[in-house]
Amino acid sequence: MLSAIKRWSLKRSLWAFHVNTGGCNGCDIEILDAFTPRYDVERFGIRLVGSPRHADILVVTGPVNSKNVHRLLRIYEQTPEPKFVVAVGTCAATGGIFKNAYNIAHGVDKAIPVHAYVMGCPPRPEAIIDAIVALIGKIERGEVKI
Amino acid sequence: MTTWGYARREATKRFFEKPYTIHYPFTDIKAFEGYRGRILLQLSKCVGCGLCARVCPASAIEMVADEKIKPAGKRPHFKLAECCYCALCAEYCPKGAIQLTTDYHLYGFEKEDVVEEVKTE
Amino acid sequence: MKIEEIKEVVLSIDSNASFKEDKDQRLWISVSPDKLRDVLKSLKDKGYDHLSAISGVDYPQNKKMELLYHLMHSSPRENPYLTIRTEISRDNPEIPSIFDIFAAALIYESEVFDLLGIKFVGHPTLGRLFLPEDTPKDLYPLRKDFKNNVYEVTRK
Amino acid sequence: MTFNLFFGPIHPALKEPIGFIFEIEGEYVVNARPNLGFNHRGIEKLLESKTWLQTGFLAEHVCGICSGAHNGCCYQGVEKIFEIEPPRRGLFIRTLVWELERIHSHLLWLGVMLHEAGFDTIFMYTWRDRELTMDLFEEMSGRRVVYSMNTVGGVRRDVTDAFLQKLKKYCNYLEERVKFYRELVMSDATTLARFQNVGILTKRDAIDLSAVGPTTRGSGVKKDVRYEEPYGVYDESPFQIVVREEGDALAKTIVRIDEIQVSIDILRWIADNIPSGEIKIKFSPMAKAPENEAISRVEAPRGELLYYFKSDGGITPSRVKIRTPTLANILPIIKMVEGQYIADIPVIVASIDPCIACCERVTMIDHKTGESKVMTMNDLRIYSRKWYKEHYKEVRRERL
Repeated sequence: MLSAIKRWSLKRSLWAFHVNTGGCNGCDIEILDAFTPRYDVERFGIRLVGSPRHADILVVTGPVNSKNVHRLLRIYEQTPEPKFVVAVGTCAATGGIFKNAYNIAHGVDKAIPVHAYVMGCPPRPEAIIDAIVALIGKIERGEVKI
Repeated sequence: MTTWGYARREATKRFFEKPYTIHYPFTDIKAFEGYRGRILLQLSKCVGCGLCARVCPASAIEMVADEKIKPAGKRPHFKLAECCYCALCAEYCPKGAIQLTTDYHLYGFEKEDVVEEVKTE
Repeated sequence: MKIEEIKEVVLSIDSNASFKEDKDQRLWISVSPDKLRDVLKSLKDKGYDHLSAISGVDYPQNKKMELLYHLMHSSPRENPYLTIRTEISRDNPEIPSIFDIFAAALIYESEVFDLLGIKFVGHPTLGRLFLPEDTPKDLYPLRKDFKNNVYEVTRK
Repeated sequence: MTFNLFFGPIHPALKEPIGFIFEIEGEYVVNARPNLGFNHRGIEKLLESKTWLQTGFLAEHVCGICSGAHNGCCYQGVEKIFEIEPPRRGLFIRTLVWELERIHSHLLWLGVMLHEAGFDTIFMYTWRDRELTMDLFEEMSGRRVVYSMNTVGGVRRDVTDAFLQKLKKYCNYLEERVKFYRELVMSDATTLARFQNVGILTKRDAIDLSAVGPTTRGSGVKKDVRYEEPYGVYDESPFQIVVREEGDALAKTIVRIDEIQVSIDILRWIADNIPSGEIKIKFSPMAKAPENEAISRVEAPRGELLYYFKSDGGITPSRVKIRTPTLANILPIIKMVEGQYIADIPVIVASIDPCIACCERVTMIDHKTGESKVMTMNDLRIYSRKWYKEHYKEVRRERL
């Protein structure tokens, strides 16, 4: 019963919080593009919030570098319980072009569990919108353990 | 002109224009024809020389055994989760077997969901 | 200030300085480490007041490390772009800091120390700039003998 | 009695994480200590294992916004090592990429800078105009942000005439928009109150700290790589250096807006007399370089970008040194923040157009009681806007 209420509450507007773990900020400005007039993700109620405490989705970019790991874990713990992680860009998935650098930890899923990946270096804003909308669909269908 | 003047001018000008937002998932957006998206490999042209694997800056191409390729017996497997989409492989492929299509919907729930297209005709 | 003038200024301080000219108006001056500060001070008086960068290069095979100071004149069109290079031994690389001549050296020198391990004597805040504080003391990634251990993470 | 203000590294709107520790006395900042390294990926070590052709593709991932500058600067250095000259049409297209990227980078920054001061509509306007630049980039190079247009010895894709007409049409549209932004910034009362005489970098400090780019040109120092050492085709292009004397955040904003205008003139000049001919010379991907070293300098949107290449005759460089413009502007931030209000910190840090930006979480530690109040970036913006509402009259009198 409780998960049905949780699933209903997540149907409408999911608030996103953007974490940059040391990437080249190509993906970050593509995420910001999704919030500007041309794509305007706020039609789905998705809003960029200033603190992880009010966020439902963590949009993470960048190959997690050694100084950011402990901050990423702390931010993941601060987000309230029904939380989802979208890894944007190949760097967030597997470390991408910085794969064999000495200072990175090969992608976000080495530190926190990830629910959706968007490939592309950087991906287009439409692909990021696709991923979030698909994630919302998956939550509604109940395939994600909340 | 005070800021109210700018606000009025800008508002009236924008009032008669159609809205700038493209309602994305409902109206599809086509990428420009030169866009570098999902990689397409034509098996008929590929000879398995492995030049693309050596040239790739992100070393995201590994040669996978495949008996259909006659002389070399192996073909490139593009790990799209590590690729940086720079199209250097397409540029230096001697047989022109690699193409980057304009398909940018590269999202998935697992890393392995995003795979390259292989045309075998 | 033509190239000959610069050569005189540098030679007056360090007699065995050697020069190399580049085709697009660049001059590479190699100076001995102890004369470095005087050369930089006199060049700054001549108008070379912009320190672009400090590059550190590691030569393990002949046991030395090289430091390059890239300088630019305040009116750069008439004067060549300078690079002052010095060589220091590799086992305990030390060189006097120049942060009081060029204030920008504060960050560039701590970067070179952080990644190459060259100690700058007299630098006020010499410490890890880019790498996390808990990296082991003798781990300098840009040295050629640095084995590329990828950073491991304990999954939550 | 001073206490520490920890600016945490993750930033909701801006890009790479950086941290600052400010020492505060009452409302004034006394000192600042940078806390870098949240964005260090070890690129210089990685470059030593890439072949000469692959270095540019890694170099352009140093910074996503000025990726064209890094790509062009890296290949310009590699061409100096191999002593090869790209054909003229290739140089024209490379300069076109540099200038178009400066426009998109300055528009992006203008939106973010005024967003920091609370002017969100301009953030939406400038980023909407920037979308047209992204379309031009996508049509020309195949991707919106990281274009990888250059290669050793020239450019990878040619530019069609239809594209050049579209470029000129876009330049006319943008010129009129830039005039509107310039008038707005110079006349809007709140922007003037937030930017004028805030974060002043005197000419003396700018020269002593070797600041680069619009940060130092806003303080009256004539420093621009396109002016000092014209590379590409800048020596024939109608380029004039833009310098202002005041040195405060407003001067830096106006320098960048005027630079967009200069870039538009250069783009029009390129669209008119770009020569025909091929765009790149033959270069084998596994070429061996002669034993050589080279410095390549380019004017990135944020300042002078320097690449130092050292090759010992192999197919990979033996040492690559990258000095990004923001690293040179870190010390000027510390000089500009001294003596300013806490409420001005976001504006001052954004005024150098940091490719690394900070302050997501601010923890105010009170030395006496030791309890700490956590403020996020939004709280800081609300705090600075609320603080300005109360002190608006007194600040205006003091500043204007």
